[in-house]
Amino acid sequence: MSVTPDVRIQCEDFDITNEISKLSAGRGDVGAVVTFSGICRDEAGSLSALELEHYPEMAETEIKRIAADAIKRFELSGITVIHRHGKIKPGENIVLVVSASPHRHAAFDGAGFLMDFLKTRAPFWKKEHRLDGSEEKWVDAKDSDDSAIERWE
Amino acid sequence: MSVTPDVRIQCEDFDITNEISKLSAGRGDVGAVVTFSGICRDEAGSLSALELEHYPEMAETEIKRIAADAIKRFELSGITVIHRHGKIKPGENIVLVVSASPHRHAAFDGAGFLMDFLKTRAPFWKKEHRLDGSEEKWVDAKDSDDSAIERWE
Amino acid sequence: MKLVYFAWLRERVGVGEEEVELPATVATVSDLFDWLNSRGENYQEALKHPDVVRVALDQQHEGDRNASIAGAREIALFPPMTGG
Amino acid sequence: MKLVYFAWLRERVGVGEEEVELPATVATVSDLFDWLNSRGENYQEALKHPDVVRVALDQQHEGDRNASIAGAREIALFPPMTGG
Repeated sequence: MSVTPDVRIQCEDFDITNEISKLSAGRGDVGAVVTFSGICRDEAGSLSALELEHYPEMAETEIKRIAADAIKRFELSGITVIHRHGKIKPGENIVLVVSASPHRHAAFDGAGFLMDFLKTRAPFWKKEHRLDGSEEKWVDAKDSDDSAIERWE
Repeated sequence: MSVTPDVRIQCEDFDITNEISKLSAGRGDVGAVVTFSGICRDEAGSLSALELEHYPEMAETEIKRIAADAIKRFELSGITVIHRHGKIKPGENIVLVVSASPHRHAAFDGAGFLMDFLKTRAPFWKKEHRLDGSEEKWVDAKDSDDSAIERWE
Repeated sequence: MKLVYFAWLRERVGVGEEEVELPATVATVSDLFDWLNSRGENYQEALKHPDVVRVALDQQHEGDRNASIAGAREIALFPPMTGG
Repeated sequence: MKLVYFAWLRERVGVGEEEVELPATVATVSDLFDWLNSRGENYQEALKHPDVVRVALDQQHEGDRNASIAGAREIALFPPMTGG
């Protein structure tokens, strides 16, 4: 397979319809496209923004490696990963994975695999800024994210 | 939970970005949105169109039932299902599921569950029309679709 | 009682729906199949592989051939579904 | 040799990156931690829970504290990742 993942790390938002169409338009072999969008939550209504710091060279290398692995494991027709950095407001997009395949289970697995690895292997860190100006706080890593990887082993 | 699934059976195409935004805009609790798009395949380049016949009253009732079940099982923040009928050309959308949740695994499970049940429980039938005018042919159901349901039991 | 047919079952029967008066002896799904088979070659052709025929009573899946059809207003017969 | 720090490790060390001349005795990741601890309170504060500190050698994850750092041009220290 000579499918190359499309990996972008950027400040700007993305358009999901457009990203799906880049992977599927004009191709007869794509029967299933799964997208995952990660959105900045704010249940308490107290968040001003999430600030995403990242390690640029490593983030790109690492996500490309994980995405190439997903293509091989699930025989995907294509995969796109867009991870934003900088300040992101509640309700805004943080990350997008688009996984395309002839069949639905492969498309689901590709996107699920990518997100599980992204959570614990991609060098991004989130800091919370509060509306009331209280001290900024780095988000803690979750044990559940570590264990989510195990199901792919 | 008083979440009601948004189920539509229609001829018209849909816009995925728009459908995601309907489920997530202005809500602080949605952190993860998974979409599944089923697209009309044509690997051989010989298909003129898929014609989708359906049982209108039952299709809507049945999909609403499956979607309500998904909301309860996975505690979804929302779910949208759009299934098209009529003639659909290669590369065009057939079906869309959008599943929203605070957390990613629930959003993935919601969309995966819905698609597995839709495939074998929603009263739709596909007929292939060929470019060369050869006899139209009803698509056979797949055993793998029947067994895909078992993982949710 | 309304009978509705879909996909190749509809094509083989020759109509999408019909109103029928069922004899009092037709009590179950299985009885309905027998009765339809007695109505002509088109029905026999449609029901020739009865195991693949799916049934819905008033828009609800009914997998049991011995299920009673008493009280049903609409019975649908169709092939395995291929939506999604 | 370039050292880079991210998130709260960067804040505690006080710089995002620095060029250092490592003594010849610093051969492994573990040695690097010891050497950094000897450089001042800010490093001690940054490395005070060494188990949670993640390490990348030339942009590759390195989970083994006994791994050799010989030949590495850039070593990154950071907390567990919280992307996605």
